[in-house]
Amino acid sequence: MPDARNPDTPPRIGVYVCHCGTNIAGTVDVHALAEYAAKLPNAAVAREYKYMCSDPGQELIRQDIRDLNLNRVVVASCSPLMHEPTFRGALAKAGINAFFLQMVNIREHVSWVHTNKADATIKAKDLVRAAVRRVGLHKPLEKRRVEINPNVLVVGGGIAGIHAALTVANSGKHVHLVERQPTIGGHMAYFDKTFPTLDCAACILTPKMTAVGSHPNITLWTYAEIASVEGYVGNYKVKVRHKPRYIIEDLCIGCQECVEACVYKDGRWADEFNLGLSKRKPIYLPFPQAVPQKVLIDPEACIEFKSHKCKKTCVEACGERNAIDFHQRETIEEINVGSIILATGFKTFDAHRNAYYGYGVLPNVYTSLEVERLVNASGPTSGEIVLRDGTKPKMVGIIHCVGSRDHNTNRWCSKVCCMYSLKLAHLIRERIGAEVYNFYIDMRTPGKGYEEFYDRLLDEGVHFVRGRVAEVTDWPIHPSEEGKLIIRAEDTLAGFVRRIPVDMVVLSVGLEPQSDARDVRRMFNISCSEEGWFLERHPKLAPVSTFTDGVFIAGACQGPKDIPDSVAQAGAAAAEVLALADAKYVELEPYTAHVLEEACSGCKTCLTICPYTAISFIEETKKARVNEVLCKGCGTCVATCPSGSMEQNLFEDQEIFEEVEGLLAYA
Amino acid sequence: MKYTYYPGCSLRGTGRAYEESLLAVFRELGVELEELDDWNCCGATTYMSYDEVQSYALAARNLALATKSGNDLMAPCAACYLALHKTQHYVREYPWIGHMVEHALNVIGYPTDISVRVRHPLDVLFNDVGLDAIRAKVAHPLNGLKVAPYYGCQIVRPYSIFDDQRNPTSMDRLLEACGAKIVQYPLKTQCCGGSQKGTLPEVGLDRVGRLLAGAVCGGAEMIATVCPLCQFNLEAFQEEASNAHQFHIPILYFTQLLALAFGIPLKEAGLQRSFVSIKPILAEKEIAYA
Amino acid sequence: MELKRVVMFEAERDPAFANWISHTVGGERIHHCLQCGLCSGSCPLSLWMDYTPRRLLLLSREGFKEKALSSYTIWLCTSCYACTVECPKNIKVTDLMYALKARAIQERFYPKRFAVPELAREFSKMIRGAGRITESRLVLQVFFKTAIWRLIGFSNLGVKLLRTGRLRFVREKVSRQKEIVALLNDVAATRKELAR
Amino acid sequence: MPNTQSIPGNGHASSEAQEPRIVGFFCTWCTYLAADLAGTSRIKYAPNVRVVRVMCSGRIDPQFVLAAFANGADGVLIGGCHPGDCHYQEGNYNCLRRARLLKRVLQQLGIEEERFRVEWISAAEGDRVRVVINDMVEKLRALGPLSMKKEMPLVNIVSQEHAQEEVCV
Repeated sequence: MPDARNPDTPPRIGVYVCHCGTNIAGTVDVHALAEYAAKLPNAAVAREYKYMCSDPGQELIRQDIRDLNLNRVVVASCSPLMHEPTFRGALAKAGINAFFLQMVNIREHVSWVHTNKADATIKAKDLVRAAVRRVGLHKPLEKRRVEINPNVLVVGGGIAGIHAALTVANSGKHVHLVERQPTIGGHMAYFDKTFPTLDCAACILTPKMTAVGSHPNITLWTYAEIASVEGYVGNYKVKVRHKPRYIIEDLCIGCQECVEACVYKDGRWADEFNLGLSKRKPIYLPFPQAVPQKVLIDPEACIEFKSHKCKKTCVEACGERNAIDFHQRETIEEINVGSIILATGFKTFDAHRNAYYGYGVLPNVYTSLEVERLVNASGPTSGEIVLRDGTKPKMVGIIHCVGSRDHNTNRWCSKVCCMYSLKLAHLIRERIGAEVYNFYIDMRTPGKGYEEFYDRLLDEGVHFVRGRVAEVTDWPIHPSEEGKLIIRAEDTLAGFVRRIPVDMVVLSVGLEPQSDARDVRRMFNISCSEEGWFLERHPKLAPVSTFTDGVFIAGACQGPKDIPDSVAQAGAAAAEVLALADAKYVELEPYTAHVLEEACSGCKTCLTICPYTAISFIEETKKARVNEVLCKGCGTCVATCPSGSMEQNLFEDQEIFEEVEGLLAYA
Repeated sequence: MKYTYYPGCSLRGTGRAYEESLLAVFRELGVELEELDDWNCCGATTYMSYDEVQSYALAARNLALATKSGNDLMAPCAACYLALHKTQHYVREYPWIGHMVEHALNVIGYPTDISVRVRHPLDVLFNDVGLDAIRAKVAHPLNGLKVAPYYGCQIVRPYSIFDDQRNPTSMDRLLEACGAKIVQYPLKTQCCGGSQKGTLPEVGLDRVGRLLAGAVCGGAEMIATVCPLCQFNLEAFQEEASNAHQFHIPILYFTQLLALAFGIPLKEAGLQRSFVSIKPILAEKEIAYA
Repeated sequence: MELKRVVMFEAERDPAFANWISHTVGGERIHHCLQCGLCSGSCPLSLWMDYTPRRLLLLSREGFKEKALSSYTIWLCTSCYACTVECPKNIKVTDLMYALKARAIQERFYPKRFAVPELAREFSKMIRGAGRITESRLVLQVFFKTAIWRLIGFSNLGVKLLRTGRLRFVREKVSRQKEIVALLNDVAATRKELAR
Repeated sequence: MPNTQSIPGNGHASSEAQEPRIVGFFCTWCTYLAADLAGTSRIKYAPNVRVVRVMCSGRIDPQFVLAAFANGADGVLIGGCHPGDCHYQEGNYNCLRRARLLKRVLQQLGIEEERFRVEWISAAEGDRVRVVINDMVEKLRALGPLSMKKEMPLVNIVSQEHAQEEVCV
């Protein structure tokens, strides 16, 4: 096998089989596997060990490299995506090139997915044999170092994005915070109180929002979206699309005299921030504590945009400040950052999708988010809990798990609904003394002080009925039900069906991925779970990292989360970003392509294929050349090159051929 | 347009009027119906509780025959409609059922292809014929006759093939096209009690009572049905079910209402067969009829 | 009032029954049931039931055979499929009701002269014999088998039906009856094979 | 450079020799991850597939596939990211384009189309790995082992002419 292009010959290979406790040993005959490996050509030694990744395990390898002067190593254990770095480290420590390693995945791809020990062992043997043959061809490689741009992009101005931005900015790094809405604050800004401590959301959120607005190290882009992302870890080029507010942000001081002066004396258009429960004018400030304190104009509503015949009293009111600009256009600006934190959050379940709960048909059926506004002092009723007809409800039913734990809509538990339902139950009971019924499937209150809060609610005399509600109807079948909303559900603990008449129904809607989560995911080149939640690199050990270096996730975009968890993740993501930035440079995998100039025919096929324009054509030599910094190592050009004059490090044709033959070659 | 027609047992008994009106309406619309050759009982819901697979086999025989014919299969009876659909689903979903059914079909020398498209008259009239063609045929508009559209369970559940499962509207639209006024009827997809009236009378009666009350409170002057069993239950037990309200309301097949609007003579649409005479209300609403 | 022992001993469970229900059509997901009671809530007949559908599923899943099969619930199900459609865990509740009914009929778990199972039995006989159902005859059969007095209650209905020509005694029949019999026999036969 | 050294038997009994042998080429970012996910979720599937990891399905040279068949594989499964999801933007499209050409070549070589399969399986679709592999194994069982001589001189010529086509594409 010794290959002309392979400097050191012949290969002396050590094969190491990991038991991974019983994870592998339980299904694969590790002993037979090691014995088999020992007999393979070029195998100098083969050992099995309980945990290869442990220190003694690695020491075992290092020892052999020194004592038996091995020049190649095969480790048969878990997925290379798990421990390749670990074992490469071991090789390097022992003084041979880290890339003289080949890992064999006999856990995720063998022991965990097969049951028959004989079959599993055969498969493991084939894989090991292939690796042994392949590794002999491995060449010494060095990782590439690239500088890291210390600037950071944070996408999403909810509590997670805000916290991440502040943490990073406080360390002296510059942050670009991009928010789609005209103000930051996210969902938390809608809330009145937060569970379980009941401290006022505004009181704890507003200071952080203003801090962001005034921070010297933060460039705040509101009413803006990401248009495109290019580059790689340490060097991302990001285009930001800035939507027109029709207000020149630098000139507006948020005095709102224009809003006062608007020709419409009172609001006529659904106020987004109050979820349509109140009306706003064509020119408006999203809400009193909005950051930035800049108004905006809704071109759909403003007369000037429709007829150009408006008196423009707003312009008068603005006076020589001249902040209003009806001709403002969308702008696209480019920023350079080294790393990115995605904190794009969630959206709530659309209650219309559950037809039997009558949302949108029965006026007194509300979503929990609407009720958050109703109980909020700055809300449409300034905190008064009243129905659409202005009366106070005497009986209120809160329906849990709307759009959660349901194969017909969303299968997952939304994690926060139980707690916020309790919070709303408490607020309603406290403010108007109504009888409150909670309809739940399971009460889920894990978390510091959560169960205690549940206890408190029981003391307050809130009713709990264990059963998923089948229907909300205004169709009475008993005199006591006339003119009420009737909630029909089985009281599963009592064992019979109950009909409970109420005045107000609150649908505790679940959390869903943002509707454009998949587009965002593509733009930033990360993965999504089947449901659409952003996928973390490892559920336990890399919860805020993604499979794309330099891109991190925080908050509910990764999965349903309450405020404390979101903030914790934001902190974690900030720490990751800072660690990256302070490292000054990053090491890139050396899987890049290169041209074998003697063979290159200069046909330029590769130039058109490369998505990163990393390949250029050198006129004088009439040959292609790969810019290794731009090359991301997909290898497409290699497979495309008609003259076979392209190679990809660690994925050379010969190496793969050898692996394929190895897999299939048995006597 | 041509369809293979699968009447099912009820349309030859208590549901005669359904068949009569259905055939009349399709004749009027110039849609050809060819009765399925030597069809047998679909097994309905009753056989299910006796022997599931045998009932699939029964349905499969009809499906095999129909598939051979090449045209879509039209089944007016809700029970048949469901039984046929369910069979097609389950022979796919459960290979062992598929095996048993195929084997049985082989034994009687039938092809095992049962993939024919099963349709309900509502589906055909609404989607294939279309509202415009219906409107074009209306000779005696129903002058705002207040109708409660009652779909019952089995044409929308468990499979919602041609209409919304929770709030179907195809019949509403068809009858509106004939000049009827559709009243709010939240119970439109609730169960009529099936055969309970016969087997557990008090239960069946309770169902009938609720459904009638629902329609009457909604101001309905008539209830339109799509299923012989629903029609029978709602019509036959009105007196027994009368409690707070005295029920005396005509229960017609939706095809009978179409027939009326098309100006088809009452007798040809089996309208003389209903227990509650419709002539008074026709007179009141000044709806002409032959 | 009498005192009753309410404890259920593990020995009173019938694991074979539990196993059967989870392998019957529609039972494949019964272990996913989270006992939310949506089936009961959406059931138009649950108000008549001794055990709500939810409880019945639990009892069957746990193998409390007698309790499950002697429950009134299975006979009340009119298979309107509301539960099946609404179930948040996609459990085919209606099919389980069929399975329990069939089992109860096989093992005669129902009061004497009880109409529902008799209907099923007569229904099947008639199909075997004619391939189609002649409603009038079926109704009569069932009532003779169960409670004759019900006929009286129906008599004036009978008259109405006769007058309107909706009660027909002419026997509906398929022409190739042999096929039906062969069909049904073969299913029975294959089942025996599979059992073996 | 086919390996000439004799290799000890790996325990394949003659009976198992009948079992279809499939070589999988999975891209690191989607299908390989999906296979890992199947593992961590303990999803069980047929043990017939041996996976070769590449960074991107775009790296997969038709010669790899032909080599696999030449060396005794009964089937080849290529796994990449869903269209539009490629970690390298469009590698999977290139893969697909080549696969189409390759299918034609395989046809000429008399290799049934069921033996060569391209599947898009995202990192989240662990169960899809089970479905695809089990299905493929079933189909190949039905087909029986691939009857072809071990030597296949065509390989390089074929890939060359395909390459020409590629250029014209």
